[in-house]
Amino acid sequence: MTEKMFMQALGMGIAEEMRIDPKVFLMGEDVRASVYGAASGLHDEFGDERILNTPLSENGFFGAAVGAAAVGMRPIVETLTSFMWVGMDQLVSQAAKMRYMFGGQATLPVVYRAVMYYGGGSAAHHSDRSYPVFMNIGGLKIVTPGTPADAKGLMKTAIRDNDPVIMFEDGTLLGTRGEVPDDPDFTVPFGVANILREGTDVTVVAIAGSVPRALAAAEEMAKEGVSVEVIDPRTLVPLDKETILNSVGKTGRLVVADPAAKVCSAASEIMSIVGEEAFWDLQAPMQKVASKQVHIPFSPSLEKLVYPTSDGIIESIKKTLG
Amino acid sequence: MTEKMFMQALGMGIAEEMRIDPKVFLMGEDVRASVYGAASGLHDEFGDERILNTPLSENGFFGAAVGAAAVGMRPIVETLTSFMWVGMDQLVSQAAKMRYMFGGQATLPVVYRAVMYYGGGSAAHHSDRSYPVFMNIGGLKIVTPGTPADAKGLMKTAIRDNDPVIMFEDGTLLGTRGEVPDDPDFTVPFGVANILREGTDVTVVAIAGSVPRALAAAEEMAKEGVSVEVIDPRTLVPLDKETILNSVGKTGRLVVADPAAKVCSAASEIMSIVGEEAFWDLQAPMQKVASKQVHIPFSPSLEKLVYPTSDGIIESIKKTLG
Amino acid sequence: MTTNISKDLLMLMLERMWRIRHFELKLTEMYNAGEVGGVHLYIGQEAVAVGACAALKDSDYIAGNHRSHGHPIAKGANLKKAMAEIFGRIDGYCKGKGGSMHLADFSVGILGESGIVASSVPVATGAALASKLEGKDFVSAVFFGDGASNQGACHESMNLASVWDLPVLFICENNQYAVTTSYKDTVAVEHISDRAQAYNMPGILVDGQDAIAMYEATAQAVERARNGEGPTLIEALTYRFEDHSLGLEKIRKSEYREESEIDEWRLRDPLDLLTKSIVDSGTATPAECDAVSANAHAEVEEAAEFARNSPFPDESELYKDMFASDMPVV
Amino acid sequence: MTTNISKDLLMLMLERMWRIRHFELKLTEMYNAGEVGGVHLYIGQEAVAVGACAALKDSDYIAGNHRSHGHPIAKGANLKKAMAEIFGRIDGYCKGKGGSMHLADFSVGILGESGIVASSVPVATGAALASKLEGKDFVSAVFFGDGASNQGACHESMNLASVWDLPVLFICENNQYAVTTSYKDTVAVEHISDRAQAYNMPGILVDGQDAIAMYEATAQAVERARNGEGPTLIEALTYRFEDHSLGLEKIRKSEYREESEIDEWRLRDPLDLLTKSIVDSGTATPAECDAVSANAHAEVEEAAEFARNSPFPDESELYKDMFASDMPVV
Ligand SMILES: Cc1ncc(C[n+]2csc(CCOP(=O)(O)OP(=O)(O)O)c2C)c(N)n1
Ligand SMILES: Cc1ncc(C[n+]2csc(CCOP(=O)(O)OP(=O)(O)O)c2C)c(N)n1
Ligand SMILES: [Mg+2]
Ligand SMILES: [Mg+2]
Repeated sequence: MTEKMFMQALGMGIAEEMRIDPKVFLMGEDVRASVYGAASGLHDEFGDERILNTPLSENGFFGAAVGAAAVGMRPIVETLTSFMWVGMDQLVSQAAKMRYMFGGQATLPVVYRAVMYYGGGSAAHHSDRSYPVFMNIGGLKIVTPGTPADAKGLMKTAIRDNDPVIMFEDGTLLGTRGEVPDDPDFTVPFGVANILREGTDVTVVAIAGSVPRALAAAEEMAKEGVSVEVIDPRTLVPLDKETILNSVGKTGRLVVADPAAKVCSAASEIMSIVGEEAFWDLQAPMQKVASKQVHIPFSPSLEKLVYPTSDGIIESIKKTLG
Repeated sequence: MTEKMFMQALGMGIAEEMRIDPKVFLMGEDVRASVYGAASGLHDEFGDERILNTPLSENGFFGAAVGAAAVGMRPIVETLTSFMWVGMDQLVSQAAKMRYMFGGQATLPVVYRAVMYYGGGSAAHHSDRSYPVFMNIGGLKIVTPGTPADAKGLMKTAIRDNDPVIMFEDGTLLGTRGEVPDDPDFTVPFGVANILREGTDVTVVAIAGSVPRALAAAEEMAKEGVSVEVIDPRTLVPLDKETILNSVGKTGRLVVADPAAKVCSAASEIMSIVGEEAFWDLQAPMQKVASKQVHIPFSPSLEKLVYPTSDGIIESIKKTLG
Repeated sequence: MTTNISKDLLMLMLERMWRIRHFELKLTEMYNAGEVGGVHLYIGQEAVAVGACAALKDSDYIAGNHRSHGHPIAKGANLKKAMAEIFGRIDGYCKGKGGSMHLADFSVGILGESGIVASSVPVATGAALASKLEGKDFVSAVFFGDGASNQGACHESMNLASVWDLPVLFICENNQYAVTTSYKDTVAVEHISDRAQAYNMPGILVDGQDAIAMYEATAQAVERARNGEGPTLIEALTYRFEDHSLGLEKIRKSEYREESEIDEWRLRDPLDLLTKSIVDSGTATPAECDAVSANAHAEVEEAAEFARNSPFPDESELYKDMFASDMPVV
Repeated sequence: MTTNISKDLLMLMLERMWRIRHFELKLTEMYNAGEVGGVHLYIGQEAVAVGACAALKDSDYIAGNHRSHGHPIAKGANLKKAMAEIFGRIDGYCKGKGGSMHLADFSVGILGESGIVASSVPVATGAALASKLEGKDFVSAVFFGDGASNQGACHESMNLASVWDLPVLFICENNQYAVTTSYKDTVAVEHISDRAQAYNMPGILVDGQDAIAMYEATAQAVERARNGEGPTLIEALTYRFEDHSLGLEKIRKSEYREESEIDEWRLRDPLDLLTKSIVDSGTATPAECDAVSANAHAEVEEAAEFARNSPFPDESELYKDMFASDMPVV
């Protein structure tokens, strides 16, 4: 265990897997210089052959990654969430659908690293948090690490996984610190939620950047004698429904904190599941704490109103307590 | 009032508006020949100048429509839902975001007609039902007509509206028939749900192609003495929450029938709203009747398992009745 | 055209072209009988795929588009599995999940047909990238239409392939129309192959009705690719003899092309041309050539019978193949 | 370069170039003082936007990209509103909702800058389409980088504009790099302007440091466009003197370009070149030119003061402008 930044943990995960498996390579815009940070040092270690600077052609190189994966390589593609719209067709029509429509002939071990910058004045064109879109589309595994250890462990699992994966790397977490196992055998499985804090009164499901905010809210509520269980699903596809339903079975109350825009969000989905499958356990209205349904405004005075905050989560917890 | 097919009603709506407003024009692939049907006769009436065959360049011409709208034209763009992935960046980064990020300077009266073929063996690349994706993105009005009259009335409203609109034209409805007002002043407002059938025991919210299925289910249930209220939201953005919440206030039971893939669907969203805002009215678990979370298989033996059916709706209604 | 192609290869080309032709004719018959749904026929374009694939090995890859039976058959697909797939049956290439537009056989390098126009162009480029990264000697080839050439995916892939010297062949089948729209109304240059200049790669204009010419142009491009000299754009001038698709008959009525134009192109039927070459050069007798056709016809009949008798996939197949791992999808 | 451009126009160009330069220098100062966030500076490229916009009328449209202050100022944007926008204030062009990368002023034909690379290329093409459909005589011009030229959006737009003869100017600012990546590693041809051949439109290579050359090339293209002769691709060879953006200083350390290269380009500072032309031709005195700079500097200082004093948008603004109609968003 060493204390590491979330961003470093991502890089460690990539480097370890690249050392083990020569089929893994990284491609993206300016990845050699690691403009986005998490690829730092990789070019020095792995050289031009395995760290590829691409032209500004997202649809082209997203699709090239699919093709390379289809014939046996294990590409990692770096991009920002907001640039995925440009390469959307290859993500949906090829990466997501190819295996199914070819009856299982295609195995596509490709990881798309989608950095989500938001909260720092990046404005509408650079602040997307689009995992709910890909949840609806299907066929892609959707990973949203909430801690540095998970950043590393889920990255390693993503690279070893034989399906296309999108790693949504939350920009508000990149600088967070935490203990990260050094063991190169350490991985975090997909589909197993992380109960970050046990509690008995209210269940808070927190996604990506909401994780530290939910933990802070829980801490705060503890002072008032309210016991909050905080669950990070870690992967949204596959989703560990079980853990969430069990928790609601225990607490009877659900708050979902999700930095995505609220309409058709991951929060919506989780609430729809609980409202159908754990309805009789619920003792109070479920609460959605998601981003306001607006494009991201540049001005800090407006932007700060958009995302879920600890205060917002606290308010919602209190609402569920009536 | 005349009996018309849904597809004809769409075309009537377009033609009437083109007659009124010379700024309206239609562009898309092979629209002059009206390959998809609803543009039939328009080329004869309006000629090359107003009916434009485009190259196969969705990103290019989706964006060109934005630019033309930004300087005062009122383009209608015809495409299939499944081809929108190719032009996704222009839909999201420009059509959806431009007005907000420019502080209201851009007015974009553009209508994207997204035909949703599904259910007839079109397979994974031609069967998308992606309105939940655009609901999450925001900034676009989302219209899902469920009857021929609405097809005409909503199309006319869409063309007159000053915001970018996506008309999702359900392929399973294109051949349905119904009374359609001939009055060129007839329009159907956005954001006002259609209570297609009043009832007191269960609320069924039915979207697009689910509308006739929900009505059939209601008819069937009536025979068993169950009174089902069927609501077609008509537009998903804006969504008429009020009507849905009021109905659940009356019935205490909710079933949502949605041909979209179930995860992060419109059904998920509606259930999340009801589970938060009308929780105390609910007397039973909410039921989602949406498409299975798979890409659309070609084989009829598999495809028929995917979508919501009357039987599926009936089953869910029964579940809510305990 | 005189040629020094071996008899075996010529006869193989003839065989595959007849397989395609009979396959498509059989589908037409079965479509009219209500046995299968709408498909995009390759009739008239057989020389393109067959000539090109004759220059490829099994270990090379191809990817295709919505006009989707010619490419896989040209690359050696099994007719039974192809037909069963079009019938939506469990013994089809994709267990019935793909259908006509998504035939694929990874075991002989068929990376799959694709319904979204131009969407397999980046994929084929990626297969070539793998070849280069691993120092393998396989190449990949992608077939796309004149209409498809206007997609951004083509620009991005051709540029990428050129700057990275990838062993990929971009084979544009210019059959003159995208549904009802002439390429003259949508392509700004005279020849699509002229666009190769914009990517600093050779652009070759080939008579797409002539299988031997296609073979030779492709063989040249393959050689360049295997030598690490990068991609080539080949434009094959060809024509679809039938409607855009079975199922879009009404479009014929829009008269986007003259009967006389169709008739003229039919005079250059690729099967006639290849047969004539073979016979004129003394490579084989007319009787031998007829036997090839008859044999292909029999294979197609067998394939249809096989497809008819194959069961539909059952419910247990629905969620399978969404993911490689067995995980609950929802 | 000798020229017969009027003194007024030359002085206007000098003024706008100085406005941009001082604007960017001021931002650098304020960024270092922590007053504003990261932005992409246009320093070194001023002649491109200013030379081009000098050939346009107010009724013509432009669209731009992430390197986003030069284009609007060149087209006549109000410095106060621009600066206030970068400060995120209510008096900014977009009420603070857009920020540095989304300056726009529809009233003088600035259709907006764009953070998604190449995404305003189709939009500008659409404005030109409107001009043609309505028989108007306005043209549109879009600025994009060497990196952007590799996007499919460029291919699709240029092809569309050419087949429809749209009055649009594609102005590629080749400043040699996309962030850290040389265009030589991502563009397959020698000159991006060579790609014009693939769209059957003129491709013009211009010295982007020379405002007069830019003006003249653009004026020619505008004339063609207004005459219904269609689009032009102009490649302006230029250089960004500073880092990719304020805020990405660490990237400088990656040494993707040699100090000597930067120094060499700095010798061809577009402001020096234009000033020299003006003075050498006797159009104005050095003192007059200095006054233009001083005046621009004062305007920029005023703009900064204005921006600082403008309030932040308040909560009531959050949902406004999502839609033209006043409807509840959720
Ligand atoms: C992205 C996309 N846009 C539109 C379509 C609908 N479509 C299917 S085939 C076709 C024409 C394709 O023309 P071309 O590429 O020349 O191929 P051809 O049919 O002539 O073989 C069109 C428009 C599609 N499948 N995908
Ligand atoms: C679609 C997209 N991909 C990537 C980026 C990130 N990005 C911003 S600017 C830039 C480089 C652009 O290079 P160029 O077009 O040459 O413009 P320049 O910065 O040199 O002015 C990149 C990669 C982006 N904004 N949009
Ligand atoms: Mg064609
Ligand atoms: Mg550049």
